Amino acid sequence: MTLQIALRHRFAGFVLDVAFEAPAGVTVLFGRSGSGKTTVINAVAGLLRPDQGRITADDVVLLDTKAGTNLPPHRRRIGYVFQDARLFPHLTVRQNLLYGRWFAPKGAAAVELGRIVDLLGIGALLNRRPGALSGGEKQRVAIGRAILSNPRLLALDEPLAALDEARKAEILPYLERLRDELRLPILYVSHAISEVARLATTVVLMEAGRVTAAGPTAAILSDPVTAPLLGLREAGAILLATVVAQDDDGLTRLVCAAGPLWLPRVAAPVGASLRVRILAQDVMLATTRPIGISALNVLSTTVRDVRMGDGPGALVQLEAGDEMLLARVTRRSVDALGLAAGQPVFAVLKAVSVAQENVGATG
Amino acid sequence: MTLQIALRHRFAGFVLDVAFEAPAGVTVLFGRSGSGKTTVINAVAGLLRPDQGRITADDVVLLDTKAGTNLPPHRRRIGYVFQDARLFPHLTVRQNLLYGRWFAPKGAAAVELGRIVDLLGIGALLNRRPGALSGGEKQRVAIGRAILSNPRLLALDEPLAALDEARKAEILPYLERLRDELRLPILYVSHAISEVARLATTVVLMEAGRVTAAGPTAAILSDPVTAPLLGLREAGAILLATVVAQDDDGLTRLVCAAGPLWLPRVAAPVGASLRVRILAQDVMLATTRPIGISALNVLSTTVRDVRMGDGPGALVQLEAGDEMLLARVTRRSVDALGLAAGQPVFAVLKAVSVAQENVGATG
Amino acid sequence: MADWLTPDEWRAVALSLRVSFWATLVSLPLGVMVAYALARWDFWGKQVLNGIVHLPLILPPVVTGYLLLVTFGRKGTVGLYLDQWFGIVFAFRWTGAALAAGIMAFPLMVRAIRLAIEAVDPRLEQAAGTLGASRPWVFATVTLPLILPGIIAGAILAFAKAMGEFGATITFVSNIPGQTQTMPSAIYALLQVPGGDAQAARLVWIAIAIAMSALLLSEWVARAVARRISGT
Amino acid sequence: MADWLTPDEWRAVALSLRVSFWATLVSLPLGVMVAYALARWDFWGKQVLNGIVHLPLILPPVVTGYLLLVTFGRKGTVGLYLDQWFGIVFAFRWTGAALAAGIMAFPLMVRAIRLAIEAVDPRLEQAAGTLGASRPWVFATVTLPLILPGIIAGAILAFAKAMGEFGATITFVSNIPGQTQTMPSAIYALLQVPGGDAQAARLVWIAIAIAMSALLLSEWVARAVARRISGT
Amino acid sequence: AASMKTALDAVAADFQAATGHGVIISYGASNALAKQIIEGAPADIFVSAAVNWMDEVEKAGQVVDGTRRDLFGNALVLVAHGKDAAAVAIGPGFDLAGLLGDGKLAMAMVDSVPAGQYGKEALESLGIWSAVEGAVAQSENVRAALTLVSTGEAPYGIVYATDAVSDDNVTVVGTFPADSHKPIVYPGALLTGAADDADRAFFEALSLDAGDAKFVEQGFVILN
Ligand SMILES: Nc1ncnc2c1ncn2[C@@H]1O[C@H](COP(=O)(O)OP(=O)(O)OP(=O)(O)O)[C@@H](O)[C@H]1O
Ligand SMILES: Nc1ncnc2c1ncn2[C@@H]1O[C@H](COP(=O)(O)OP(=O)(O)OP(=O)(O)O)[C@@H](O)[C@H]1O
Ligand SMILES: [Mg+2]
Ligand SMILES: [Mg+2]
Repeated sequence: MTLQIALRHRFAGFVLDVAFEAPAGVTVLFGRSGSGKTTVINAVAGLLRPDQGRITADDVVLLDTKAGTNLPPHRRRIGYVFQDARLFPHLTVRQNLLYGRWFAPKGAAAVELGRIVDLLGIGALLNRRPGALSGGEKQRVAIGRAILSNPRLLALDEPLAALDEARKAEILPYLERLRDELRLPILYVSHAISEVARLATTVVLMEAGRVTAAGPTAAILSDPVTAPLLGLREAGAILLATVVAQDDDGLTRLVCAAGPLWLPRVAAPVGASLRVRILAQDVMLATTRPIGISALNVLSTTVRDVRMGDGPGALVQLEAGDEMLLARVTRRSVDALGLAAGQPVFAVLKAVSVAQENVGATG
Repeated sequence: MTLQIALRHRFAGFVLDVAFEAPAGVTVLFGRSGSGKTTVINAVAGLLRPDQGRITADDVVLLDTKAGTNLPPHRRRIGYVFQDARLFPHLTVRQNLLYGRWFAPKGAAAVELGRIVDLLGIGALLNRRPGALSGGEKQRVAIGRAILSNPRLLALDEPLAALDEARKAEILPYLERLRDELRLPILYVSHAISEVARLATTVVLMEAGRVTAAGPTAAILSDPVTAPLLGLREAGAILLATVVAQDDDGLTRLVCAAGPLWLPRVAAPVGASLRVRILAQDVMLATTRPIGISALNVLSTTVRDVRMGDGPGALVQLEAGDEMLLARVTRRSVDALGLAAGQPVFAVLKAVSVAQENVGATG
Repeated sequence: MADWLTPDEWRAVALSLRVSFWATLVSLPLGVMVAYALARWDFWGKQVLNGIVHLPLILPPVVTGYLLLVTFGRKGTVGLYLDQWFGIVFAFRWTGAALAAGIMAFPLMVRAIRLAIEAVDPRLEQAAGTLGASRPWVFATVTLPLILPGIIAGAILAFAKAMGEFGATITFVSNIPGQTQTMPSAIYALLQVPGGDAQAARLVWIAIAIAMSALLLSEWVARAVARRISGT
Repeated sequence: MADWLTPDEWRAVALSLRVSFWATLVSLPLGVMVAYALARWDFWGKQVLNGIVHLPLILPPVVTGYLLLVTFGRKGTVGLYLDQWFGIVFAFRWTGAALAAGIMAFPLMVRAIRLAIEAVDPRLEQAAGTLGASRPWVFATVTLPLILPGIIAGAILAFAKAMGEFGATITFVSNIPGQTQTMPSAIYALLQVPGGDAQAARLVWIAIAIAMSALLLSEWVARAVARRISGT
Repeated sequence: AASMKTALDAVAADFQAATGHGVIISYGASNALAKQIIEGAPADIFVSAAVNWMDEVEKAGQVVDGTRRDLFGNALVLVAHGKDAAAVAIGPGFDLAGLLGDGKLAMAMVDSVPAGQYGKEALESLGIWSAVEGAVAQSENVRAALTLVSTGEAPYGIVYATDAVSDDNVTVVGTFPADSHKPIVYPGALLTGAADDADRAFFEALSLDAGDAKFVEQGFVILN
């Protein structure tokens, strides 16, 4: 399903004017606080009627201000996890979770309550009321409620912001599965670039009510122009890799265009194809193949571009076959190693640098 | 000011039983969702009367259930940033910000409104009402409101969770200054270890209503036992370093017990003493001093301890003078390099690996 | 009890209970609807409706009674047709007393419910909408449970008012023992009689006892509901 | 206007306005206090207070008037001392009419304000507390502004009720043209005379017009307040 | 007329005991009852405290021809608060105003309620109305006026003799001369809605000796 969104709306002192396409998969809206992300989602969900706009999901017109079409929220079937959880205070957690069930079309591929409850770790809360939940617990129930409503599209507004890393690490793969197995399109607002890199099929960068860049995740993340918009520390490229073997010492061996790659155990069968995000700052460059070091991965690449930053840093774009890699080094090192386009260099990467959250199924 | 906290409280299905000390500086409460962090802060702020407990701030008794003392919230003067912003809907942003002023003791060291407004980027919102703010904007106003109430202690419950990295990067140094200049003790709940490492003087790890570890940040973060509790990727040690020079190419030269250290420009004068957090996973080990590589920092250290993990990884504790460093490598590398206690190794660290947020003033 | 109450008094008590109960019960759904419309919709004539609802409060009860008499009386503009077409007669029946009580209590009921509706966070209703609930369902599953305390308050106000209603009732349906003589009418009649005070006082105490019981019950229910909502 | 209203009627209109205005204004602070106590505190005798507040609703107005007479009358238990010590006399004065109207309207006012108080999110009050506001300040700066719509609703209900109050007033302070003859009394008097209907109708229309204006004004104010709170 | 309750109830009880026919009596203000009858109230007999409201009912064609008659009469008295107030001589120009001092004179509404109308008429004919007009507290009905005197709120009041009978806190200090006001009569009539003999029988019973005795007991004057 592809979502086409074109909106124009003005609040006192704020103008939203966006147009973008959200193809199947996860589309992440990324932007600073107050840039208009929630406003966009509200319009998609039908909670805000924009001054002008047209929103279609494949050939269903959700909104067309010109034609006067405006599907009411309950007929849009968009599972919305609000930035503030908005649980129903008079219902128990279980009733909150099952609320959407009443209204879901019969026979739709149903997600099991038990499964979601386990995933979100809210089994002990089922008979409580929202008033007595912690901040993170509320947010988890809200996620469950949206998923269980059997929506045609999920809209998640910073769903994991209030959660600890461990819980995030459990929920993210599940969202991935929703994306892949149920082929549920997801609109996702997040400030955490690791979530973006891991989940996103498409990234939409917003700034002050406008879209400053939009496109496939790999392209946006490895583009030295857009990368700084995401925060320099989070710049990085996505490599496609295939699982070759699961070694005994807990490492997984993969192969990518630039050579072999060892990562801490990846829970994927041999032959599986994965997206591995490699942060620019985790990549060290060497002119000669280093020896006697702890880093396991040494990839042969060629410098394609060197972009000096304003500060002490530089972004080096590397080519390996038809894949791209980004490395962030100091300008001093660029000078010392004499890095220039066309020069072959070794990219050194520690196996442990690649976090679980940066390895995702291709989707 | 030292806060002494001892609490015992039971909700249906949840028992809180904690006792810890929060010395001057920032005390971070860290723990999974539902572990009781907010409950502790509520008790400190006087919003929850625990079944049993005693809370003192230096010699002021805020609560003593045995003695029947229970200072009402408004006499505790604790600037509380709630997990849900709780702005006053009938007041403008400006009135919200100034609300605490009315009640602050006269002549107390006042923080300027203009300063806070600029810092939080809410200048354009001053005449709006909270109903028309975005999630992050609300949270920023809530932070401003608490700081401007001239409290004797700040209690921040995940204040930055809804904010983008850029905004966080602006607010964190400010909180640091509050800690250091106004010598304002801060209780801080966070799921983001980078915030913990940067701000915390003391870390209190909570799990299911209990304190599992508590102590000075450096000790907790570099302890191979407690580090995994924080998330392995976030394990790391804190080095004390002194600024030696600000180089022309945007790098700052520091010196620490293990030798010279180059970092991207640190905004601190020559001679300043800093806390630099070095993540275990950013440290690469080499048996011989590597050459022709982009990493600028090569520190001479000695292996002190190698702790094999359950998975493919190992944590190597390194000694340099009387400072500690942690390195996270694969078990395979431990074997390949034959790492063992007492062996000298070079710790290789990219200058850019050390994020701004991991460099803080000593406090 | 039958000892110290004359059969007429006894009947007045029973009748008052019946009248108040039905007046409250029947007007409740209408009250909720009107309150919802006033709280949430903008429509032409909204303020007119609002005014009409408040009318019984503003007018001296006697006037309301007369208006009822000329409207719903046996020869009244509406009463005539209700009788001819549906065989419904209010005039000089206990149903008429209930009608009068219901109308007199209506503004109180509507205002209480309306205040409760206005206090419901519309964001919760929005959330219900995104989960697939249409307007009526949102109302039934979210708004209604959340305004329950207000509905209870409205109902108890209406019940109490119906128990005490006198002016409009006696004017509309007169004061016929066993048929339209409610407790207030009976008390009134007793007060007109030399030496009837003691008997009137007895009825007053009974009225107070009944209303207090209803009040306590409502407080208790409202508390239980509120506790459920606050989640403890 | 003076043309088509007799001086007595004219005085009745003015008196009704005065009585209703003061009845509402004076009972408002007390109403807020009682509503707050009922909504937020738990104290011994709470349900008794609650019952007493509702009493004027339950009792036939004549009874309330009679009780007022024996309490606040010149020789009444309280009235005697008010007169002796403070020189305050209610009997046969417009102040007595205001007292009667205020007491009759009190349950309506309290209920509206109480509902509004119960709808205030206590977490906002907590937040105010942490910012240094003591209980009374929290009330003045947070609770009070947030319940303003409820207070307005309570005031308009009370005003409307006061405009329509008849039974208790006439029983308590009788019907002295220019002093205690309010519009309802005047209307009642007119209705007693064959053929007085037309004149009564005129007064009824004036009463309606006044009450509607007050109602519209209150709606408008409440709307402005609500808009401020919702932040748009 | 509500003031007849005691006597009427007694007569009705006797009637039921004698004939087995129950009687349902609705007490209320004469004007309200009249309007209800005109609007179709299912009433068989109307007893009014005021001549004019009976006229209205008759005008509306609700009265069975020839059945209207004046049933009872009543007298107007001046009552004072207290058990043993001094009697006063009521005559033309007597000093009621001086008697009142700064107290009020409790009456039923002087322009609308029958007792008030008679009272005003009496005071006018005695030439003292203008002197006391400002001191008159008008009540909804005679009973309320009596209550004002009974509680001491007003030192004096003008009520029917029938009302003053049983109140221990008031003393009848004088009776208004019968010629100072129109005769106080309570007309009664059978209504067109009434059909059966029982109705007629009860209407007759009202004026039978037994019935009369009950009314006399209450201070009424029998007119038929
Ligand atoms: N009802 C409103 N009236 C006026 N301005 C509004 C209204 N709602 C939102 N805004 C403004 O529109 C802008 C965009 O708001 P939005 O909630 O979409 O931001 P966001 O990108 O979701 O931010 P955050 O990450 O902080 O949640 C903000 O500047 C906000 O102040
Ligand atoms: N009023 C209450 N009644 C019952 N249980 C409660 C109540 N308030 C909190 N709890 C429970 O107490 C536990 C601790 O709650 P608390 O809010 O302190 O967690 P937290 O550490 O702040 O979590 P989070 O990071 O999700 O905000 C949770 O399991 C919660 O469900
Ligand atoms: Mg938002
Ligand atoms: Mg919490």
